[in-house]
Amino acid sequence: MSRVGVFICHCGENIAGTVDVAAVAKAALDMPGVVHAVEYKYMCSDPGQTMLKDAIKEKKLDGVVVAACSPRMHEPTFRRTAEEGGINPFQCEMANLREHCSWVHEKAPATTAKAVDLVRLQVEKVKRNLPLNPIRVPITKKALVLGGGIAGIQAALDIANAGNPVLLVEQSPSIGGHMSQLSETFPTLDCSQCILTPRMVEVARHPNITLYTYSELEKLEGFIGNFKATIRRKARKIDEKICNGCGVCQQKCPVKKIPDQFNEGLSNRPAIFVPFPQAVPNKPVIDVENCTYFKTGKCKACEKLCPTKAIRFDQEDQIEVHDVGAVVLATGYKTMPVSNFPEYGYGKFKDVIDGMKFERLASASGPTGGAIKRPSDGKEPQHVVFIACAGSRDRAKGVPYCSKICCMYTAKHAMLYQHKVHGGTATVFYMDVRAAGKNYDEFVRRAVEEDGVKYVRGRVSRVYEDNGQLVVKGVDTLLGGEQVEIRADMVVLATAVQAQDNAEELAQTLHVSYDPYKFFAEAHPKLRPVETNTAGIFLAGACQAPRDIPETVAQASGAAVKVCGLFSQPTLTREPIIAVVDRQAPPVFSNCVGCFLCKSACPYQAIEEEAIKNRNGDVIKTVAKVNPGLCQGCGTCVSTCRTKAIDLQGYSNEQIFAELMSI
Amino acid sequence: MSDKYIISESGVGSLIDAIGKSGRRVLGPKEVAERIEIAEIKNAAQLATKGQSIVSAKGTVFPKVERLMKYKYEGKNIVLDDVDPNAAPTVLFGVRPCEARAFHALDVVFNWDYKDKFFNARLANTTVVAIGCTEADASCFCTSVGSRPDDPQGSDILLSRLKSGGYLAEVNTDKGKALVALAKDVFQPLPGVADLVPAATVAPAFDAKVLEQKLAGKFDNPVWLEQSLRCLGCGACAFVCPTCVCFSIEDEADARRGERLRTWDSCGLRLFTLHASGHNPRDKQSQRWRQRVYHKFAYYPDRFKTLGCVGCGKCSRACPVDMNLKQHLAQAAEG
Amino acid sequence: MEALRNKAKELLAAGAVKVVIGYGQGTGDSRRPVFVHSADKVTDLVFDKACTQNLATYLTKSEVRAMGRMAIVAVPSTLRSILQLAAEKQLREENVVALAMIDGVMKDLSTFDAIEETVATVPDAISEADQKVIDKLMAMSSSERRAFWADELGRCVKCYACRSSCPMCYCERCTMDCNRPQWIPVASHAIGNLEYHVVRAMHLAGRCVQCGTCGAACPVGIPVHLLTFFAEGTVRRQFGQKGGASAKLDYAMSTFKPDDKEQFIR
Amino acid sequence: MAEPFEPKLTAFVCNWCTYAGADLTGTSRIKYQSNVRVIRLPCTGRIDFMMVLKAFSRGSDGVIISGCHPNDCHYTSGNYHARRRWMVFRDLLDFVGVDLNRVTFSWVSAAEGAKWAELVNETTNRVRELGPYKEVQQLAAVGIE
Repeated sequence: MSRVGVFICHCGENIAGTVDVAAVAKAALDMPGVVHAVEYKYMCSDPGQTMLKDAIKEKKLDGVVVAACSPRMHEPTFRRTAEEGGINPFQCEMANLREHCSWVHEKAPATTAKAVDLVRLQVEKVKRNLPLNPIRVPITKKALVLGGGIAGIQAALDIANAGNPVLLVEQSPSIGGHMSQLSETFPTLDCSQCILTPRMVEVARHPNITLYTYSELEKLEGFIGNFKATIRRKARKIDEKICNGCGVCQQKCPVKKIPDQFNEGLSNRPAIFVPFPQAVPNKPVIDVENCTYFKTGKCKACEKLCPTKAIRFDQEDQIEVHDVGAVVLATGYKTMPVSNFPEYGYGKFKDVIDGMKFERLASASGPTGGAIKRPSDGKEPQHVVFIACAGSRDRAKGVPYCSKICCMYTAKHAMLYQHKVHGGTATVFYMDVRAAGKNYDEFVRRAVEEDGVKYVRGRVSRVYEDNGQLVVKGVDTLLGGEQVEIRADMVVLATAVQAQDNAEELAQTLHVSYDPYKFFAEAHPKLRPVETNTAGIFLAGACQAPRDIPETVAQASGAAVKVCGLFSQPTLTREPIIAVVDRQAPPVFSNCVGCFLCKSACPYQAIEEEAIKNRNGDVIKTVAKVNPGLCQGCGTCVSTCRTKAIDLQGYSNEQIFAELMSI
Repeated sequence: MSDKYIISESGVGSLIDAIGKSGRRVLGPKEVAERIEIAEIKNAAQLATKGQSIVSAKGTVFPKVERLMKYKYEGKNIVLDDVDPNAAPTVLFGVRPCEARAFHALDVVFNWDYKDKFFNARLANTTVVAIGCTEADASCFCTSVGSRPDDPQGSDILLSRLKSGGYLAEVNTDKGKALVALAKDVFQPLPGVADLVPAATVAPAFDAKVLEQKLAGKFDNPVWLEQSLRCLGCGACAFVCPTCVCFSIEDEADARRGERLRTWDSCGLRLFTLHASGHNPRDKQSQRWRQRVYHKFAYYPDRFKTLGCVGCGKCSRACPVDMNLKQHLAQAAEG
Repeated sequence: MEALRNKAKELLAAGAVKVVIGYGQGTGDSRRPVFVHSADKVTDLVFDKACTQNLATYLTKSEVRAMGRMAIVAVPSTLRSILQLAAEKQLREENVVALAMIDGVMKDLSTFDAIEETVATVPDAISEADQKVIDKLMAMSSSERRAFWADELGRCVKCYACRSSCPMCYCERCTMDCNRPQWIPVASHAIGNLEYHVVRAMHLAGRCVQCGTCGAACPVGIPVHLLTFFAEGTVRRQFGQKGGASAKLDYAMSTFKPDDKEQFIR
Repeated sequence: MAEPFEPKLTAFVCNWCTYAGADLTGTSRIKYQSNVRVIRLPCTGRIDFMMVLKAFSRGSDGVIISGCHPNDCHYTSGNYHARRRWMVFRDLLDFVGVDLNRVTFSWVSAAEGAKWAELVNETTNRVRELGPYKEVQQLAAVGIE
């Protein structure tokens, strides 16, 4: 038989003014299992809490019901008090006599009657409470950062600078990401490389950062604090330790005519190459598809001429498994393939290009050394038309959302063009100009007012060629939707920002959810923007939604702090309000039948399969098991389970049934 | 020695009315939507004089759910309320002789050591008027278990159909006489020998004595697994059976009050023997099927000197997978 | 039927299966499940209109499984049960061969893919008779429906023939058998019966293959199958998913769409 | 003269939205009728339909079920799972003749204190009109000899 104590709080007049607390205490004393019931002015006060502690000792209470304010207010307080009193904190329940009773009802017998019922519910519940202990999960204090763009770089540096080892994995041969391709950055027009490369170098020589470029995540197992990451290190076909990055191989490579991805195909590169001069690491990769040796078995020019003998044609991919405690997703974005714009004649007309190409044209380190020369004939275009929202906010193109950065970089492009081509004309077709951000609108105004960029509000219907010249056909909605046709030498499309092609696949590897556009989903749109709903996996940058550099860096630092916060604890402590699958002695082992219909009900992929084996090690039955590291305690699995084999600690079937039996 | 009377077709009706007027309720086989149920009979027309009810009449003395006691909390004190068996005076009218006979098999258990007051109160207030069978089906096997379609055992009054219409009434007990007293004019003296419609022919399928002997050596025989392979392990057979006595005690309670109920249970159900430890001495369906057979045809004779079966065949008719008891017993009695 | 017997003989003779679960001669002209273990016994197998019970129930029965690889004479609903059991990890492809009888033609299906293909081609509308009753009920007022079920379920003796005959009621420990707490009363009084049958219908929503075997099994003739049919019907109508369509898990009641449509939540 | 009928309502609510919303009703001192008894659960996903059956068979005249609006679930999707169950369960209740006017489903967020009060009042009045739920409560005694 239980020994429950009931403690009724007056909360000054807040409760006592409406509810007859004495009557409630008297009624409580009559409830089976209740051995002690008192009322007091302020239970949460020191004397109040002392009263509770003493009663637990003197009356040998094994359960406590505090009838006071909302448990959302003081449950932690009184659970701590109960613990100090010498019982398990989870043997304490609260009846909400204030928010749910005295504050919302008139002073009346019915209100006191309700108060009594609310107490009875909790008394019946607490009689079925089991002592619960906080769950402690060990933490591997090493972070995995996926993606070596500015987001990944920032996150890696912040985590590493806090003294934690970081494994930074980048799929391409160099870190730097899109930002390394940019010429200048808005709204300050400082050169992208100048601000980025120091960070890249810092990553390379940081004692806490292990950098794996040209590598990919194959598999992620485990849970928060205890992940196992399987990483494929693709064969560069050179020995990175020996190579000193002298570059001879690149000069001597007989293959020369391979479109250079870094320059968006505006220039060529050899078959063995370093993506760009400032690449980190500054070590080449052999492009096996195009290497003469790999195609014909002959050549080996690089091998012959390499001063350090670093070439390894027989090098294979390597698989490594790393224990990590947290993961930061910083895999970035792609821009909409321009092949999506037949109406703008992309592919047909050489001089219709996308924003990235323009960045390379405008970049001092680019193929033209920063001179604006159009791809078709290398002439300097006298009139350039920029088309904003190319794909964005366009349901027909499957991108109803705003890509956020285009307004700003289009203004930047137009501005750069005006700076480089004096007397040239830049026209921008736009839907709206969205320049919310520090110094952003000022920046756009500058483009218009100081650099004389022409802004035409309207959509472009098509781009066609008229004896060798591009004609941009659109409307000017500000001139009452009148048709405008502009003859241009070059057209630049501000193509939409989209999730990476492998985003969905990656999300499934990591068990994180994603939105309809394959951007990774945050755990809560407002309050948990850098967390995923898989504990221990965090988000940084444009893999979550279109972002510009400042936002990306801010979010990356945010994610880094979350990781550091996690790593700052000796072990991970979690509330024991989690689901558990029943286990019993043989021959039953568990009431679970192993149908695993609960698996798809769990929002956290916390349900695993456990094979129960006999002494000879053969499997008797396979049943569900809840991973305490992942379970958040929602209980959705519990109500899915037909055999009632799963139960939720703290809200168990017995507890809730008991409450129902006392209504 | 029983007194014999004649009752005309219309006499049956008058008798039922008379019984009703006497304050007794009349239950009997009644056709409801192609099913025969044991239900309240208001007049002779409602009586199903052919065929068998699906569920037996045992509910009159051993209901599927009955309350044994109630309690409620008054403050901290528990107030007990000993409920009385509401044993309404009842006449079970027009059931088959096999059903009538079944009450003995229940009686021996409910009065074995502890005398069950609920059962006894109901039995004492129940009078059985059976009608002899002139038809039988492929599930019937009363003749194999020491009975016959016109067996008077267990009937306070046995009615047998006359060729000329009406019935021969054999009044076997004082309960029976009490009914006669209710409607003297209905019971006409018997003119010489009664010309009865011949009783149904039920060919004996096995000899219960032989079966009992065979069972002694058959406990580990594969026949039980073979027979029970298709058995689903439901309780249909037990719950329609007129002699099955297994019950479960269930407490149903909330924070303020509670009651203790006795409900039908079945040894065919897996949970019947499941221990709290998780161990189940009769874990396999074959073991449970064997138990059913042995209980009725070995343990009963041994313990009560009577069979736990009256050969009514209700179980076979009710079975979703056609476990035909007669067949299976015949097989067990062989070899 | 000859094709069926020949295939059964072939499988047993070759030792490809250890038992053939099929239909055989029962009492009178009824049919009953039979288990054929040897090639010379295949004449015990019969198949005709009277063979409607869904034998898939036996596929999860330990005594039957203990025999080894099983072949099962399968009507369309049996095939769906096999897929659903597979989706719920209760049945492995290598353990069963389906001898499908569709419009009197025998097809032996030894892979789940093959079963899926076949099932997809067979219409699985519920019988007109059953539909009639459901329509009749839906035309009634709420209180008339309550009266209808009170009357029907009043006869229930909780013999669990419905549960035991249902291929999807394979749980070793049914909700009904869970007694800490005893959510659903064991006693077969009115409330206990109502709760039992509602729970069973809910547990079959999204899993029911609408074979009707539970209703046929009821000794006292309660149309319990209408309850599971109805719940399954709601799932199909609302979510476009259904029980027994695939061997891959697609359980409507533990998945969701953010835009599931309802009109009643305020 | 006899006491006027006061319905008993049982509410199943999630901790993060509706329970918090009901707390807000309190802190904003919005008054509502005192007939409801709240059972607090972590999430609507935890609401087993058997709880609703029990509430009725144990004497509730009406039931309120409420949680986070779609997209707001503290556990991201518990309420979506719950919604599916309700859709099927509600239809089934109707099919067996349970009076749907006695069950209220709702989304009440932590900010909707006023909505909670409205919801309780509206349901209380509706159920008061309908009277005690004898049809089901009486069942508890039927079938026992």
